[in-house]
Amino acid sequence: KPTITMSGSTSVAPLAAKLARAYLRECRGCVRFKLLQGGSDVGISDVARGRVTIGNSSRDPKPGDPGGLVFNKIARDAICIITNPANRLPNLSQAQVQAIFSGSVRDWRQVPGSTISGPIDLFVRTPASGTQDAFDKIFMKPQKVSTVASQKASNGLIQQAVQRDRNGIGYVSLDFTRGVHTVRYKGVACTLRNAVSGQYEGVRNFYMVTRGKPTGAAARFIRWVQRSTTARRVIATDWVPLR
Amino acid sequence: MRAIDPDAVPTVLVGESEQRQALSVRPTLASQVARGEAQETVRETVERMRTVELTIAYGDKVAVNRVSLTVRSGEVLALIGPSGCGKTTLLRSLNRLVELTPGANRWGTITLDGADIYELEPTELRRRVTMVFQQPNPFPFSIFENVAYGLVEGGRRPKRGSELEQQVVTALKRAGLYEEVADDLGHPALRLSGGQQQRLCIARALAVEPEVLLLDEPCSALDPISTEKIEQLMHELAREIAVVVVTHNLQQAWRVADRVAFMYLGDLVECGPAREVLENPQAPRTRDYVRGLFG
Amino acid sequence: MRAIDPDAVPTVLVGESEQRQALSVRPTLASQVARGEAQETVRETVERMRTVELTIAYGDKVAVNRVSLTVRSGEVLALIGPSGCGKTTLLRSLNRLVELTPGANRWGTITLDGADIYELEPTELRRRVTMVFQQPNPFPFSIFENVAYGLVEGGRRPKRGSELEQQVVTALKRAGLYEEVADDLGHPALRLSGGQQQRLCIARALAVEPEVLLLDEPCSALDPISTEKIEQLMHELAREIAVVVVTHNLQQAWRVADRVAFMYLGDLVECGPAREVLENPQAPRTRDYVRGLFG
Amino acid sequence: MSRVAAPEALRNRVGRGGRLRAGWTLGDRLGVAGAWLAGLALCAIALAIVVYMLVRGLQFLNFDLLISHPRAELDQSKSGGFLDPLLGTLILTVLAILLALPLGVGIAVWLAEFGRPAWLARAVEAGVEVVAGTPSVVLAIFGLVLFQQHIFAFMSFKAEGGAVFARSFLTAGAMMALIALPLVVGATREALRSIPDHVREASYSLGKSKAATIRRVLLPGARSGIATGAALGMGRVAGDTAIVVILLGASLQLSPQGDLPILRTLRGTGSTLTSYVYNNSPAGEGNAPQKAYAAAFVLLLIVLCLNFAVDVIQKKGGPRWES
Amino acid sequence: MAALMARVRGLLRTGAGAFPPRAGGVADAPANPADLRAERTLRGLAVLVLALIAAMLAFVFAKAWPSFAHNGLAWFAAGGNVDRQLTAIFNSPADPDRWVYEIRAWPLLYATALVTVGAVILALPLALLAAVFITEFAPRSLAAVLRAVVRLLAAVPSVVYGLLGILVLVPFVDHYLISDARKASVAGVVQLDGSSVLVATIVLTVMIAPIMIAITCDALAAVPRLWLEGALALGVNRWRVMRTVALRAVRPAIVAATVLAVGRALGEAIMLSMVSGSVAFAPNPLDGLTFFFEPARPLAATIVDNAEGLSVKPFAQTLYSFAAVLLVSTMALSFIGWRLRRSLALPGVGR
Ligand SMILES: Nc1ncnc2c1ncn2[C@@H]1O[C@H](COP(=O)(O)OP(=O)(O)OP(=O)(O)O)[C@@H](O)[C@H]1O
Ligand SMILES: Nc1ncnc2c1ncn2[C@@H]1O[C@H](COP(=O)(O)OP(=O)(O)OP(=O)(O)O)[C@@H](O)[C@H]1O
Ligand SMILES: [Mg+2]
Ligand SMILES: [Mg+2]
Ligand SMILES: O=P([O-])([O-])[O-]
Repeated sequence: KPTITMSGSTSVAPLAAKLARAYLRECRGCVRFKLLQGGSDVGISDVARGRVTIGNSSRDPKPGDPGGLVFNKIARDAICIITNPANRLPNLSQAQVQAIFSGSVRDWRQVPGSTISGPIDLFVRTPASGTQDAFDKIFMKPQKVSTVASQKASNGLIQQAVQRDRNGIGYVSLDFTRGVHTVRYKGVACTLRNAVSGQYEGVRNFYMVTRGKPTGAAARFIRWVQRSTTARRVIATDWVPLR
Repeated sequence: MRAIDPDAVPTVLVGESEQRQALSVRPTLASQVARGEAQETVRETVERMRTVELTIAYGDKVAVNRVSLTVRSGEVLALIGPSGCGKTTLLRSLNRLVELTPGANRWGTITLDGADIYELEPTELRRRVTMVFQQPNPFPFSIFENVAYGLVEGGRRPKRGSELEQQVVTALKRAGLYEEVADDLGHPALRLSGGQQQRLCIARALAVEPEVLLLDEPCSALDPISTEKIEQLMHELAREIAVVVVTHNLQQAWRVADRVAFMYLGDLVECGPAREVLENPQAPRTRDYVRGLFG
Repeated sequence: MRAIDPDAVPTVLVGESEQRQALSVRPTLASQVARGEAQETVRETVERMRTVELTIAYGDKVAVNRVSLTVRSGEVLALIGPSGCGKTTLLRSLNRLVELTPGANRWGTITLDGADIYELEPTELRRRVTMVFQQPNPFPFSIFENVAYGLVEGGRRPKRGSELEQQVVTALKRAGLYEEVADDLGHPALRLSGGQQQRLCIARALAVEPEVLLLDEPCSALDPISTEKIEQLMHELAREIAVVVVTHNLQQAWRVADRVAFMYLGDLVECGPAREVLENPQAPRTRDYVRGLFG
Repeated sequence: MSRVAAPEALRNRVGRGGRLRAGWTLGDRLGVAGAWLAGLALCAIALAIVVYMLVRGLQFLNFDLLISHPRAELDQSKSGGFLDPLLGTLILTVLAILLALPLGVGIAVWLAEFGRPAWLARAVEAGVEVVAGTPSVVLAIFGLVLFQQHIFAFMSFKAEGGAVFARSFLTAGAMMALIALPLVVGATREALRSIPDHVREASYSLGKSKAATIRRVLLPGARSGIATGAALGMGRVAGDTAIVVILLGASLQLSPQGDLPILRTLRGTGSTLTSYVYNNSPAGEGNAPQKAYAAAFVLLLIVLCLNFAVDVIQKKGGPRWES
Repeated sequence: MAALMARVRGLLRTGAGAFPPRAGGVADAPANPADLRAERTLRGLAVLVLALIAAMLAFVFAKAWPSFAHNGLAWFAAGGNVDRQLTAIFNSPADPDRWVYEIRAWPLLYATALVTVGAVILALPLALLAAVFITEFAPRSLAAVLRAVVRLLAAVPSVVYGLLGILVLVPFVDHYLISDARKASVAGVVQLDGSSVLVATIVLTVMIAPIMIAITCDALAAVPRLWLEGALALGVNRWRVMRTVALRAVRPAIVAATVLAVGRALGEAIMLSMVSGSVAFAPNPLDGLTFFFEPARPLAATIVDNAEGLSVKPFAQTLYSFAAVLLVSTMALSFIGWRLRRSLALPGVGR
């Protein structure tokens, strides 16, 4: 029985696990799965060296990545901008996001719609994270995130920090929005439905990365993930299926 | 147990010095001569400590059983008896060191100059009633620091400078060690020989000017020459202060003691002038023990 | 009771064996009688070990200086001398324990039955020349296991059988300990009293049937009664094997030794029959030392 | 008998200073007060931690968590328990100590009993100290590269791509053994040193070789020290996170590798309670503090058990020996 | 005698003579074969471990070299923003010739030193007092409890401390100790959100103090009772005896404990990454009280936070340079500790 090993992004891991379970049910245990985590870059380097069959990545390919990799897009994920529940900020435009996160706007009083005043506390992710990469690309380009911002190593830490800090603002994967206020981006609420319908723009890609074109069991699995309706249904529970 | 009336012990020893002399193993030594004189003159002894019906038990085990005894300045009291009979325990109870042993309990009273020692601050008591142990136990400091230790750390106002130095030298001289170490008081004490270490420990104890000096088998780890020096020292000290010495060497008891107390399994079997107890013991148990070596 | 007058001894010496008898502190004991007989008959002694110009130095410090000595079976050889004179060092060189001390160097030869001991395998040598130490040091096992230790080879489980048990019992009996511990050989050895522990250590050494038994101040940590038992034991052992004992107790040397070697600052000053060395020493240094206690 | 008056010379020295205050300066008193304070503060801290963890642990822990497998799921608070991390902790701890014990005891014995040549002994001592001081995160990243070498393929596995995976219980256990090693070496060496020389010499004097003495007297005599070192080492291993996160593959479930019964688990990947706590704390992606608390509580219990084991070992302590 | 001494000395110097001096008593007779075997095996084990350690050092330094080589001494200096620099390194282009290495690691070094020294300064007196309390002043039942407590605290995994820190202490500090005014006073420079030097130092103190207490306690218990009783018998009170005899005798152990604790503090990654604030900021003592609430991220925490990026070569090399600095510091530390221990050791006291 062939074994498919996956490692990589912690954001992709839950989805990959669900997909694997569904796949096994459908093909009646035709393969064995082994799922490891570690982060997008771990997945990419593992697969590049041939240590795993599939590397999961929550970020797009970047120039520094090893050559010969194929990024197979499998799903998409919304990134939400969140504030403390005390600050029921209705909406942010891209310019506003950039002004806030680059540090040119430093007080909530300068942000229209803010229900509080005081200095703005920024919470962002560490450079190696896929979420940070996506945020930089989708929301910030060409600006840079302020150096003042606190770098957190995980979605959870940002969620917790914003939940605690009245003046905080940060961004997380859609699933980490419990207990915080989600801000509309360009007038669109950050919800699964809006993301699926394509109205919400702040979405990034999830990939299953292979070395060269996928072959054998891995190829069958990835094709199933990308094509089958079962996979679509699984993805649609919490993520944004590909069109 | 035979009741012993501690008061019945004669305070003054007169006469029979010749016989004593003959028994002594070192009759020609200067100290011996000095001592002979001291014995011929009426030596004044003063009661300093007294235990009344003292019982010490470790948990269930009674180590000292209803012992009543007096300790007098001006004389050497030797505690003898077979191993484990409670000599050390009795000695350690006199300056309340025994209470440091977990599980040790006490009944009966101990007084120092009429005052119950349990009403005194232990620190104060131990400064007046100091002890020298079987194993030489100098601190891992220099010779000077060892002797100065009790002076520097004991008092409210630590002594300093030349006064301290003076006292250290005096104590070393009294312990008969000064000559040997005068050159290098900064020498680590633990590098001294066993006999020197033991005399250092005595010097350390003398430096705080105790009123009662307790010695627990001070010579058992030493060679004869060191032993002799220490025995000599005891004689001299006994002129001023009360000296209690534990020994299981009967010859030593002979040589140094004015009074001897024989203990057996925690009981004080017999206590009296050295000559009487060692030569002519009343109690059968004493006789057996003394004969074991003597007869 | 006979008044003991050790001082008088050297001067009143006339008859030999009576004299010895009189000096002995335990003249009425059975062993003493046995010994008296042994001495009156010519006891056959056989040379077992010999040191020739043996020098041992710790780094720069010479501890044993050109010592030539013989060790004979059938007699007890006592090494005496003031503290630090090299007694222990000499003893430890006889079974090559001294080479375990870092920095110890040796010149000269030591032979066992004519063969250089440095040509022997150390374990083999030490099995034939065993040693008992000043501090009783039983292993933290049961009594049985302690004695059996030297008998049981390697890691193999011994046959719990009769042979081993027999040997253990014999060793314990020879050491005079069997009566006291027969009931419970599984008892932890460390719970025995000091004297019993020391006899256990001797039993342990005897179990391997050594040809030479070295004892380094075996009684210095013991009470008189235990001491007596061990002294008695030495007599008995000396009939069969060579016994070398270090002591700084001259009385003990008197009581147990057939031959006495006096050391001083590493030199072997005098060596001869016990009586001669102790009573009538030739060398001035010996005289001073012995007189220190005797005259 | 009435009290005899002390001679004048003695009288002068009697009873100087007040009674109860004698010999205690203000500084001394403050020192003692400070010591009490420190002791009580320690109690308070420990009590706070233990009670808080107990409350939280009991609040969130249920039996199901202990016996159900964890699943990679977005909302960890709803999915699965931590059976696998629990097993992972046990496996890793035992494995690490099985590697560290012979190595550590061997080194300690060599250092304490042979130690020749001296320069090598000093180097080894220094080396052990270096290991003791090396942060586990450094060991982890070192191990990752070390075990990627082809000769170590047996410890994890070789993927289809030809590269050695390097992450498995065996590789993590090997690095964890390095964490435990200094503790085992230290405790064993102390225990050996505390055995007086004359005990060794007594054994040599009975004609025993050094090897026999070590095996039959010294090691049994040092047994409680060795056990203490082992238990301490296991505590450190059970509590380490960095190596697990980097070297154990961080697969939530045990995922065995190959077919050989026990080896397949050891060559496979998994997780431990520490990495589980980390992942479910806000710092990890799970972010389910309830589970983090529950798992941390179980982890604490394990550590407590190891502590208790140390106690028992040391109390029974008296080295016994079966011949 | 004197002649012989001279001869001995001469022999020692030249190494000649009938029986050349031997160190440690290597017999000139056949040694026991079992012993030789045992010695060889055990020495093999020791050498194996030594080789492993050497490999580790060589490997880490080789990996770290490019980062040091590209930056020179400026590596240790301040300049620019470390997080920006790390991001730039992480996003290096694929071409090795254009890899970015620039880093000015001062804020990380400073944070490491700050948190470590702070924790040791808090923990040392606490540990000494507590150890004295346990060995001398505590009632016996309490002492037994305390010993257990200390060992428990020493064994609590750092991730549990981290968990408590991040879920309990950080929110507490954020809510109750940092006022909005204080936050506003540093707005635009740094954010105060509870994860701070203060929390990191306190949790670290609680983490390392038990280690120090345990070692000091053990050492105190090993001080010969004879010394203590000897001092007590001179009429010196118990506090003084502890201070002047016991603590003095165990100074080498205290140094050892401190070295061990500092080592743990330097290398602590997980806990610090959870509570220390995760900003490469250099807290400024001139800020007064605010200083304590400012975030700081030590080296080890930086490695863990960014471990994911190990697969990017220049980034990994930078992380290894952090590891190398940690290794050098812990090695220097144990060397200093060793020297100190040797100079403090009193004759006759173990170790
Ligand atoms: N710490 C202790 N705990 C329990 N029992 C003890 C303790 N110390 C002494 N004992 C017991 O108390 C009794 C008296 O002991 P002590 O040390 O006073 O005897 P000793 O006469 O000094 O003996 P030795 O001549 O051997 O020194 C002995 O039976 C001993 O076993
Ligand atoms: N390990 C050692 N290193 C250096 N010098 C030593 C060592 N052991 C003993 N010595 C020195 O060698 C000399 C002889 O010591 P040894 O122990 O043989 O004397 P001893 O006659 O047994 O004394 P004691 O009666 O005190 O036991 C002494 O001066 C001692 O200081
Ligand atoms: Mg005693
Ligand atoms: Mg000796
Ligand atoms: O965990 P990430 O998806 O942010 O890399």
